[in-house]
Amino acid sequence: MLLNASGCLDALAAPDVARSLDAFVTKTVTPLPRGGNSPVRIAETDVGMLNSIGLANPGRDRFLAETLPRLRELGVPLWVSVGGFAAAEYAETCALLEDVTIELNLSCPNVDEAPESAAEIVAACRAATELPLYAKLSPATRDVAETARAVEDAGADGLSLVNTIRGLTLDEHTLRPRLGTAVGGLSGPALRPVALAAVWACYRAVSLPIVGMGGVATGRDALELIAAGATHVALGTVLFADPDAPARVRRELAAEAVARGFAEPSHARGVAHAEARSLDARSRVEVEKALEFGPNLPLDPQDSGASIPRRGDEDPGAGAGSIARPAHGRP
Amino acid sequence: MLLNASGCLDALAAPDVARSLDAFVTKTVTPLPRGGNSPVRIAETDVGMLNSIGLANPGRDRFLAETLPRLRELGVPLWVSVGGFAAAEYAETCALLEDVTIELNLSCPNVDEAPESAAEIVAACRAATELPLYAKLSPATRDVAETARAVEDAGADGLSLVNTIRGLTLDEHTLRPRLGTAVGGLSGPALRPVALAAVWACYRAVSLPIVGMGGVATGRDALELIAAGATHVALGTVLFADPDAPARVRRELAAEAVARGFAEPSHARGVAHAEARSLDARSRVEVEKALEFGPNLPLDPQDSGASIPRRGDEDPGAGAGSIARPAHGRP
Amino acid sequence: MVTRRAALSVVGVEPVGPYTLLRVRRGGLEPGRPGQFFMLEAPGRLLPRPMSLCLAPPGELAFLVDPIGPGTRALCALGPGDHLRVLGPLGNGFDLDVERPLLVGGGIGIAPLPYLSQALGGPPAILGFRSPRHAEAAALLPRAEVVVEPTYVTEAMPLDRDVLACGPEPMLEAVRRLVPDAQLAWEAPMACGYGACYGCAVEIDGELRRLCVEGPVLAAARS
Amino acid sequence: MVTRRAALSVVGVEPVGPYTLLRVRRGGLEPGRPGQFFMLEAPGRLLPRPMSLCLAPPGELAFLVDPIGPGTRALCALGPGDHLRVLGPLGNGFDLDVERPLLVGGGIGIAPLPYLSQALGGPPAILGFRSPRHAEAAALLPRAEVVVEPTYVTEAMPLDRDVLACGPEPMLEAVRRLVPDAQLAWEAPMACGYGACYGCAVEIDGELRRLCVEGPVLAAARS
Ligand SMILES: Cc1cc2nc3c(=O)[nH]c(=O)nc-3n(C[C@H](O)[C@H](O)[C@H](O)COP(=O)(O)OP(=O)(O)OC[C@H]3O[C@@H](n4cnc5c(N)ncnc54)[C@H](O)[C@@H]3O)c2cc1C
Ligand SMILES: Cc1cc2nc3c(=O)[nH]c(=O)nc-3n(C[C@H](O)[C@H](O)[C@H](O)COP(=O)(O)OP(=O)(O)OC[C@H]3O[C@@H](n4cnc5c(N)ncnc54)[C@H](O)[C@@H]3O)c2cc1C
Ligand SMILES: Cc1cc2nc3c(=O)[nH]c(=O)nc-3n(C[C@H](O)[C@H](O)[C@H](O)COP(=O)(O)O)c2cc1C
Ligand SMILES: Cc1cc2nc3c(=O)[nH]c(=O)nc-3n(C[C@H](O)[C@H](O)[C@H](O)COP(=O)(O)O)c2cc1C
Ligand code: FES
Ligand code: FES
Repeated sequence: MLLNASGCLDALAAPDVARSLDAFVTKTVTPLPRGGNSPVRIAETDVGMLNSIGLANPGRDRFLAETLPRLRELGVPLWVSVGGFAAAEYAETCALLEDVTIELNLSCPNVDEAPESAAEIVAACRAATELPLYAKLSPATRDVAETARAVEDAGADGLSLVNTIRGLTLDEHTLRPRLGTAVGGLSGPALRPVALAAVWACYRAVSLPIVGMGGVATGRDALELIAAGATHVALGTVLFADPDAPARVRRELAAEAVARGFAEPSHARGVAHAEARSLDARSRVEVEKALEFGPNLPLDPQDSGASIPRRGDEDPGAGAGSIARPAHGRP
Repeated sequence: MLLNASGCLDALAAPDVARSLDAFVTKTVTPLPRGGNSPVRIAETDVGMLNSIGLANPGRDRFLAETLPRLRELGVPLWVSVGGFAAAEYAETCALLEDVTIELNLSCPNVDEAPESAAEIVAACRAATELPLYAKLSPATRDVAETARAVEDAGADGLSLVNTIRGLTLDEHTLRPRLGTAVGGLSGPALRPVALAAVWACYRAVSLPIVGMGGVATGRDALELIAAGATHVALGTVLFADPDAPARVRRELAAEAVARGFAEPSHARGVAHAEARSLDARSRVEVEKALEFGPNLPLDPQDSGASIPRRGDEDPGAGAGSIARPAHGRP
Repeated sequence: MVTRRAALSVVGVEPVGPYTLLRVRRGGLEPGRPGQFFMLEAPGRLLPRPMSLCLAPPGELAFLVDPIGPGTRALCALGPGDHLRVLGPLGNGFDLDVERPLLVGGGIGIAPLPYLSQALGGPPAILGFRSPRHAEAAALLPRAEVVVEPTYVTEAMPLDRDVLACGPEPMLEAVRRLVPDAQLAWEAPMACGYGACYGCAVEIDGELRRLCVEGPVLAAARS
Repeated sequence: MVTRRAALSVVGVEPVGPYTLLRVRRGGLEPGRPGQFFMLEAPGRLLPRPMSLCLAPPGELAFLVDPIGPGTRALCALGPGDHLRVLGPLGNGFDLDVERPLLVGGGIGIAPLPYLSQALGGPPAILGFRSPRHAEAAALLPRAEVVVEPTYVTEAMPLDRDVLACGPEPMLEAVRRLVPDAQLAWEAPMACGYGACYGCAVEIDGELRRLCVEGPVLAAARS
């Protein structure tokens, strides 16, 4: 499935763009309305963009009363991004939702992201709803896979990886921060290797479906996330420069997959983890080394071929829901 | 002071480059010798580079017996980067060192980076040596400033910010990881906004001198780190493409500082934090907002001008040690 | 609303004082209403840049670009035959149902005025510039009165007119104080221009709202 | 060791089969010994790329570049008058003190052989290529014997010679099996080329060591 990243599209302002996706993900909804942070809220850098929107949203009540009914009219499957400042707040919102997929924004810088806390929130929400629950995690933790395991155990149905990481940019002349909040969230190209690493690590750690996002601009970027372990791919920053990105990325993705012998993109899921591989026909030592900074190098390649088993089985739904066309059939 | 980033220069292989710095920082030394990780160990990406060197080093004993004496002959002040896998290992190495500054590599992915742990290591080392102790932290934590406060309380004399963050890159054709370890450390341009944010946050949290590093390629990059709060600047990845970077960055830095009215670069320390500022003469709302994702937006600009006090005083050594020329006088 | 976008080819790139008039083939895009804007791909940059439509020659769209940073400099460096992605027209333009229009522009803020002037049949205009060199851009609005700093437009501006203004923020604030119901075209950094990012929020009627959706032209009383 | 570096200007860029011969002015740099290499700035890329010296015409350094990725493609896209930062010569070249030299090259591995051949007074050479088109590069070593796949150099190679070889890893491994004391020029991804990054480590004498410092030419027995 091809989705938008939360906060990177307003389906009511651009319904055609929303319809070119397999599902529309809302901007994060918090219990109370939020105007968001003071301007300036966005700044481009050489490697990405920074934002400090600050979860601007109409609040839960107005969202349910006004926004959601209008979104339903679009005929696009909906994911609602839920935010809050305590587990109970998340759970309350979840309990009020119907007929949507829920993405829990556990990576809002205002919310404690310790594994216990993320898992507590997921557990509270799990008790409040039977809707599918995706946990959206930050890559800026010591070990995102650990958090992934914790939220899986707490009942999450999937992961969304990754949210932005903290960045700062200064005005060239004044050397003062360009954003009103100084520090903001870094998205776009700089985030792509970080997102790939997080998806890769979580794919090994849990058996949940994964929405991969972070700097995707082309079909090849999307295919790489799938190879690293993503089941679905979300487009964020790229939508600002190119509202046609969903159709383009879908097209490119199909072609890139076929070019590498995959009948459809979903078949490439996890191939970056394949055990027997020759990293590079020209490279000197062909050794399968599985985990980063593992034990000190065994000089005998035989010693280091240990395969790191994945936890659980392949997600049965991995192949379902072709990424090649919107499931709701309104391209 | 202008330094190299640990692991990005071998002073014995390139003494002229080492002499163009104010001090040379060694690659991290661990108790036992390490060959490092299996090849491939480096890969360029569009936004930076990934490495999985894996702390290759001759081990503490050979370092002390063979490497250190040869380094002393260069006549450049030395910083020794110390690594380990337990607080006692770090402390043992510290106890054996003399007449150097110590940088504790607390951000090796093999070492637990929880604030307690980082602080525990610093405390153990503090008990073992009176040499200056810099704590090198990872930006990939929920709150790097919290860790900074913990290591300050444990007796650190300074901070080194930042180490690499985890990233992954795949081979274009095979979709397999290009690095032998799959995931590696991301350095270079992508890290620059992340490093600026970490320096900015730690400058507000502690009163220690800070070595800023991450993606510095020009004098302006260096000046921005200083404006965010760095006392010293270290060059890493840029040295690979340009061994002349120290002299060039020093020259550019002096010019960029003067162009903004600072007699010398060190006078720009912390100016990004100046309270009264107009973010942009053309911007609509001129509000001082200090901390990211602060409380929900107060619509009245008057409400949000609260200044966030820094902890402690300005580092008295901030202005000492001009960054404009190598202190050891051998350019 | 389905906003049109297209890859348009550059027809001309002409200096106008310190600015550059960038003319692109219209492709399938409409010029829209005066005061509306387009998002122009800035070659080599991640985000597009908002530009007011300056002129709508037959089959073309023309933008007046002030090269103040990496994005606008990349736009000014384009050459005939180059292509760039363009999205628009976007936002709300000026309300043309006015009795005694007076156009007021400052610096690069004159960008939307030539097209606006055509739509209104050439009403009087006052333009303020930082320097005589910048004032060369007044050639785009031939019959306008021109003042150069230290004189400000607000010193030369009659107060009994329906003012439609665009310019730097301090100028707009000054105009607003003198003419409370003026129509003012504001700016804010924009990542998307079509309501997707919430990055362009400004205070409108006491709330932070998206300038790209509610503006860029706002009645002075509302903003 | 103080390695020299300089910004050199491009003198010529000529196709040689699928490869490109990039000629730059020598500036203050020495050509070094055959088998040594230089780090060439790859325009627009973060890291420089290692290239063996292919020829040392008077006042020039010439490199044979195979455009296989972004860095090498950027190098092949240079034009006369462009400048690029160059660092070198680096590493250890071939030991020229041999009695009956035979040069063996495969694909782009022929790059260091023309300069080596000159230094050795034009010894016999065997070159293997993937296709007749690639074999056009043999023009750089006029009197060499050329084989094209499915024939391999190892099938045509006399075994009683002092072999100096450069080529893809499988070829070097095969040569090593046949001629245990051959001198082989290896490759590894390199970030710096001057011993700074430890990225180029390969197993040498049972230890991971820097190829840019200990190599790229190693006696087969050592590696
Ligand atoms: C609706 C709208 C219409 C516009 N029409 C035109 C036009 O017709 N011609 C034209 O030349 N420009 C116009 N602009 C401004 C133009 O979009 C910016 O100058 C441009 O985006 C700057 O990009 P840059 O990369 O060149 O510089 P940047 O590096 O993005 O900016 C350089 C400096 O200007 C500041 N800045 C940039 N954009 C803004 C902004 N919008 N508000 C306040 N400060 C800003 C930055 O903070 C920075 O200090 C318009 C803006 C808007 C919102
Ligand atoms: C000492 C030395 C001398 C060399 N001399 C020459 C020369 O004279 N002419 C020439 O064309 N090339 C030479 N090379 C190889 C050349 O440096 C690489 O092809 C180049 O760096 C690739 O950069 P790229 O950005 O084009 O491709 P990349 O994107 O970096 O690489 C494309 C593909 O090739 C693989 N690859 C790249 N470099 C290497 C390597 N060194 N070993 C194994 N796999 C690799 C990558 O993993 C990737 O799959 C030499 C290499 C070394 C180490
Ligand atoms: C302007 C902007 C607003 C965002 N708002 C939200 C949000 O409300 N909730 C959320 O979970 N993520 C939010 N994000 C993060 C994105 O959903 C996504 O995780 C991130 O941008 C990485 O993807 P990208 O690099 O493709 O943009 C926002 C990102 C941007 C750029
Ligand atoms: C090849 C390489 C090796 C490194 N080795 C070490 C190391 O041994 N110890 C350490 O603390 N940091 C190490 N680092 C991290 C750098 O010291 C520095 O923190 C990081 O690269 C960010 O700076 P840069 O973007 O300027 O390279 C290494 C970085 C690179 C690229
Ligand atoms: S510019 Fe993105 S919402 Fe206005
Ligand atoms: S390439 Fe950097 S050490 Fe060899």
